[in-house]
Amino acid sequence: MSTKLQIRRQKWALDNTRNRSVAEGLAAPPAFSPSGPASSSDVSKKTDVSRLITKKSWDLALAPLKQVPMNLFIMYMAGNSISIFPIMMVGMLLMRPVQAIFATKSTFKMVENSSAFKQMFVYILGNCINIGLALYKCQSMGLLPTHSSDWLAFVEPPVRLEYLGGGVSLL
Amino acid sequence: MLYWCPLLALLGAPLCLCQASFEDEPDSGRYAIEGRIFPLSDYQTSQANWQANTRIHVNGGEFIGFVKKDGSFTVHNVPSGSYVLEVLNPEYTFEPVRVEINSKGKYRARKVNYIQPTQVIQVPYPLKMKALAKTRYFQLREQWRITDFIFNPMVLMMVLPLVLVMLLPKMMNDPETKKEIDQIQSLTNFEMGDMTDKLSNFLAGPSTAQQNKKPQKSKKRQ
Amino acid sequence: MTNLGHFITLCATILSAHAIYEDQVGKFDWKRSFIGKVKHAQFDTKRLIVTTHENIIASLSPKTGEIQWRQLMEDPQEHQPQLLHLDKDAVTVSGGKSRFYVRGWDAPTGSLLWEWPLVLDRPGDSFWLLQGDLLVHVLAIKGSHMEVTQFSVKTGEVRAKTRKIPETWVSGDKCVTANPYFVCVFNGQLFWLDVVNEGGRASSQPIQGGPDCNLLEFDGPKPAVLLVRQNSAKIVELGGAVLPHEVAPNAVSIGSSVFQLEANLDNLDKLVRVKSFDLVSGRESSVEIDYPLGLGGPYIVSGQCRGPACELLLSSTDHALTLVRLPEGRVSWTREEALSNIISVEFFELPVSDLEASIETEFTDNDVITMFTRRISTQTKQLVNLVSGQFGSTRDDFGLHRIIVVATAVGKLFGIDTLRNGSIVWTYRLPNVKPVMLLVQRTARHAPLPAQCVLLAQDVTTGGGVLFAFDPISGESRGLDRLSYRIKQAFVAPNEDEEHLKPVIVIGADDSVRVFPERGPKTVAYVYTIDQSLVQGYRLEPDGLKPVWNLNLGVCDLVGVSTRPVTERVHSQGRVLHDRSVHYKYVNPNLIALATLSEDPVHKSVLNVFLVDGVTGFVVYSTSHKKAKGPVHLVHSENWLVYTFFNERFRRTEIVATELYEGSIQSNSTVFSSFAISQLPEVKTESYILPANPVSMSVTLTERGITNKFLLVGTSSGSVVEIPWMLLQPRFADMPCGPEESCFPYMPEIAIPPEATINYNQTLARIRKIAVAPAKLESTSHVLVHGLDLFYTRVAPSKTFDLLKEDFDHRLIVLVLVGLVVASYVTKYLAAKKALRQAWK
Amino acid sequence: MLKILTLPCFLFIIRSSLASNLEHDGWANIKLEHCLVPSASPVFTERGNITIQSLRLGQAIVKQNPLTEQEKNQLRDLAAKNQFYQIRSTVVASDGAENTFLSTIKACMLAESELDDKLSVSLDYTGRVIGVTLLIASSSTCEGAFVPLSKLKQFTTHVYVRHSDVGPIPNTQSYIEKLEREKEARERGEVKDNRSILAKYWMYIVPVVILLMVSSMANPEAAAGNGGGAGR
Repeated sequence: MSTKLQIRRQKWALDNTRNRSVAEGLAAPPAFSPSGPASSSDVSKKTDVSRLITKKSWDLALAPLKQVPMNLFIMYMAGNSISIFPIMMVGMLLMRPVQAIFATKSTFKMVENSSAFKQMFVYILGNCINIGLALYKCQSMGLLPTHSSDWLAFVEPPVRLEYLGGGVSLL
Repeated sequence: MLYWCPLLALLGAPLCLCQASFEDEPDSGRYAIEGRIFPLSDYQTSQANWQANTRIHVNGGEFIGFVKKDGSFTVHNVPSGSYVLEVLNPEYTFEPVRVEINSKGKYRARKVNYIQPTQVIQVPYPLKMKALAKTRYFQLREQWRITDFIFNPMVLMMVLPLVLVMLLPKMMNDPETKKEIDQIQSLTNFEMGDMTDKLSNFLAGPSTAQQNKKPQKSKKRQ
Repeated sequence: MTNLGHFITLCATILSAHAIYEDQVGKFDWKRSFIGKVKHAQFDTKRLIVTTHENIIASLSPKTGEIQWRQLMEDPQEHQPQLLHLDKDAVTVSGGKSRFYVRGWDAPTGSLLWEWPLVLDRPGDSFWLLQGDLLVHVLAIKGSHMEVTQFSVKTGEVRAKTRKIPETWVSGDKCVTANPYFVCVFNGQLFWLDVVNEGGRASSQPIQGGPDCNLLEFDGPKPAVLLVRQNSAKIVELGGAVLPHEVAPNAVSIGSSVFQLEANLDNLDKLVRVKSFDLVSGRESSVEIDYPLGLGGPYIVSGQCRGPACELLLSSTDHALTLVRLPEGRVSWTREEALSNIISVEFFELPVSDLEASIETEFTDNDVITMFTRRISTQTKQLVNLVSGQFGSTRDDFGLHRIIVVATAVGKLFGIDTLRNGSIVWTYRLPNVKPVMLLVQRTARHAPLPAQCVLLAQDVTTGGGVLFAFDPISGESRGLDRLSYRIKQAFVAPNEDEEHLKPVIVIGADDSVRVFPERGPKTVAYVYTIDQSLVQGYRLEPDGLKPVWNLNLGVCDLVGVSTRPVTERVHSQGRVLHDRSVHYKYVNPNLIALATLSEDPVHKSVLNVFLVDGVTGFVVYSTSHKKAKGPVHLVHSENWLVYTFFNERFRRTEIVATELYEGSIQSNSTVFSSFAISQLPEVKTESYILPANPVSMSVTLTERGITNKFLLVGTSSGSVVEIPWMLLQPRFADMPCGPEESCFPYMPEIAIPPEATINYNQTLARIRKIAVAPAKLESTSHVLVHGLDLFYTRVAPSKTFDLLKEDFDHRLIVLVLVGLVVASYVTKYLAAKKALRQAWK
Repeated sequence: MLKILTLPCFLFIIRSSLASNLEHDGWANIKLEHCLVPSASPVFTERGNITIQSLRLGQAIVKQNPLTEQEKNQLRDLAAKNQFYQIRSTVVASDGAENTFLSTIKACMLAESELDDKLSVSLDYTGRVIGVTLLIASSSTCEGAFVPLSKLKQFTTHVYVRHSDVGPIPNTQSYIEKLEREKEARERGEVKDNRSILAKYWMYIVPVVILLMVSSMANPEAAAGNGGGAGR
């Protein structure tokens, strides 16, 4: 999408877009209520708020999932060489979801809702996907100790059972 | 070329030293390798007594020679064969030379090439040994130079953003640019917000979707 | 992919990374030069020219004993100095058997003036005489005749034809020269003949005494010889009378005086007395000299007198060289020339200081006040030590300060400090003993128990075994054991007793087993012996020695044996391949590497290398190189073996690296037993050209074996070069090598850049061995190169990764930190001020 | 791990005897004797006979009698007491030379392997036998073991003739070729630097990218592109 053009247009054609969409964009006449007279304002306000809360909580829950494409892009950019910037990036990729999971409770505290359980699950799932991505990145960078060579430094030398001496002859 | 050899010529005097060249005396069996060392020009000054500190090793010390005041040397009593002659000096490096003496006493000197032993690059005989260079035994200490520091890519990476950070607020003071930036930000928010809102709306429930759309537009997630 | 230029630069950078900086010269390394046992000595006004049994001519400073210059002549095994004459120039005749070199040296600088060789066509006893510029050579053919030839000393020109003088009294072993005569003792008569002036006739004179009479040279005012009978001697002037003086066999004449040494039993502080008498005036005098304790029995080599002041050069049975000034009897200097021939070397950590020991005992008291005062006093002492910069002979933090204990060929032990330019801490002389090796029984780590070391030696006269236990830090004796039998094998058992003392197990020639100390724990161990080509393995059980295996290598010369250093630790049990799997090493601590040279009718001489398990006798690996020549040097460490030899076909020195692997599975990761062998080890080999002549080879050792390994190669040119093991390690065919990998691409010739020389421009003469010991600092090894010279340094194959760089600027970092703190406060203040100002706007 | 367990543990890699470098082939006859009673002066009794017809090929004919009851009992006792089983092999080579070799193994290991042992005959480069060693293929040792007599019936001995390798020589040929190839390449002026562009010029690219990123705040064009990333 050519954002450039849009911006250029924006400079002189203010709010042009909104006005042009005639089909739906016409302002409702005063005192017109689309929901009809049956709905009492009191109830609608209540449902509206709860809906807003639900929506907000879904927003929160989906946030980690929305990061996935971005993270993929960062991963691609970082490359597989081990140097300070890729490591910092991978560290961030790994740390952020972990921190987010631990902070799930406090994140959802502000949206007290009956259905928060579902959102929380999605939120954690999203973060887990991010962790998985970060781990995959670590794996492709060779940072995960998955080979026998990674544990080689911990292999103790075997205890020797026989002792050998001699070799010098004074005869 | 003069060298010494035992000669069994005189009766009653089995031991005799005589001057002879190898054409006259083909099977004497012992030869002398001769040559001269040409020091570098700064040699004389840096090492006044360089002749005494220089030695000639043939085949790693199997035969040895010393350097006279004029730089010439002779290694005596060498049987025919192939030898590597080295000049040893603690301060200067010399290139070794392979000297071959055949059973007839003919000399041939060539460059030492261990990788291709059959390759022959001849050098003149009697040997002329020239010092290649002063031997560098030591590592040089890195000296701190301001240009090295400035042109270090890491430093460049750090300094440039810093400069920009300092400059940008100045640019921001311009009211027109400020306005533009605000605009851009509102625009991008609108675009990004759209998709996600749809999804969360969908998940939040099917009721009264349109109504709440507009107020949420400026909502910004952290 | 692999770019050669790239690789060379990489190699250069990697190697040069280990070189030292010029300002580090002498900071932790030191070199001490020696000349060996003195044979001839001549005084000059400013110098003292000596020739030694090492076939060396050297000039010493008479004031300090320092070497002014030194020239090494041919190999001392076959060539010995025959004559030294100092006039304006120094003239030497050196050689042996039938080959001699006559050389003239410039006395102030030591450079060669002239030189000519002499080859005799028949062997015989050669005698040399120099008069003016006439050099006389006398070849004595025993019981038949002598051949006298006169040469011009500078050119070698024959002055007079060789005279063949038939004289039956020429005996060779009982002949000396007394300018201008050639003197022999034969059948109770003294014969002499003028060999300088032609036409002289032999004269004779009867002497008293039996056939055990001996002749010694005596450089008196008149031609004379010393006639030695048992422990006394008489001066016989040729053509004159036997002088009435009864002199010691070590008598030396300077001018008209005769000097001799005597034991001084009157004064226990000054054990040696110089007695002199004037041949002309007959005046006698005697001076007690403060001869240093610990030196062997002295004899006079040479001397010079200027009026009443005389200087005497003494040499001793332990090869020490001492200059004594008369008439004060004061010793000007002493040179410990025994150090020119070292047999065995061990490095010892120093014990903890008394201060630290006192801190350890601090909490034994219950009284708070005494504890407090003790703490205060020890800490003030520490402070005083810190301020005064004294460290003393105590352990430092990194174990870099050590005592090197060396056993020399003459039977003298030395304790040498690694710091302070290798000063000698203690000496101990064992007369009539030929040292074989040093065995460490206890290190200094078991404070408060002191370290203990045992010298294994052989009695010179009887050949019986000698065990001498001593404290390596102080040099104090802990007992000398002279065994009545010969020792077949001796080694240190691995298990300690309750006092952390490892027993020394001695196996006699009759297969009897003795343990020192006697109450030491019983051990089961395996022992091997090598007798020519017969290699035998035994199991040592509490009830005796039992043969277990044997090998017969055939008709060959054993040229090299190498086992892994006992203290070596292998940190990494495998090698990581490019796919990140592990190839496990075959680390067998019982492997013996043997190298033999055998004659072959087709291939001239063949080098065979065997890797034998010392417990089972199993030949793990064997290889052979045809048309190979010695010298062969072997180094076995971890799971690899490196050896060098001379390839006669291509006329170059080759170095071969052999590595043993178990494969991708470790058969037993907990214990290693030589009996359990599930699989033949996989052998990888690679060969290279070494553009140098190695004379000794060793490998670095570190405390935990984490640091990379370096091969230290002493070359005939007097340098010790370090070669990274990585450069030699056999390459895996499928493993990529390049600048980014941790391996180098294969290059057939090992590059030896000058930066790899650990002794930089300090050329070391006749390197014999390189002794290596780990420091407490993982990155560092101690290295002592010995031969004619002694050179100590420290090497860090992976650089000193566990230490801050020595050029680390502490001040700069403090400055920067302080600056940052100050700057942050200043900016904070300024920002607050600005905010306030803006709020007011 | 599973793979390790399923692998036949005692794999003896036999070097291909056909690749032997022996110049003269020969035969050898090995008389095997063993000692089943530990004593200070061991008494050896006959165990069998091995004929190696061709040292080059390493083919051996092994003739060994089944163990008698007494021998079985002795061997079982040796194994139970953790003692050593010793063999003495007398080798008669084709040139008539006779050599005797000793070899010792742990009796319990022999018993545990049910008398399945390996005989390693080491040769030097001329094909002379330098040593005969008895081995048990096992990855662990034992400290005495009681093995029923039924498992000690007859030796199943495998003979391995092990030749001396030919020592490696420096591989100069390929190095010279490599040098020549590089020389040619240099003459053609094609010393390719086959690193990626990013690897080569990263030090220039990174500041530019950072510059772009930072200036995106000021530069509206770039800001639009980067806004997505910054809008998180």
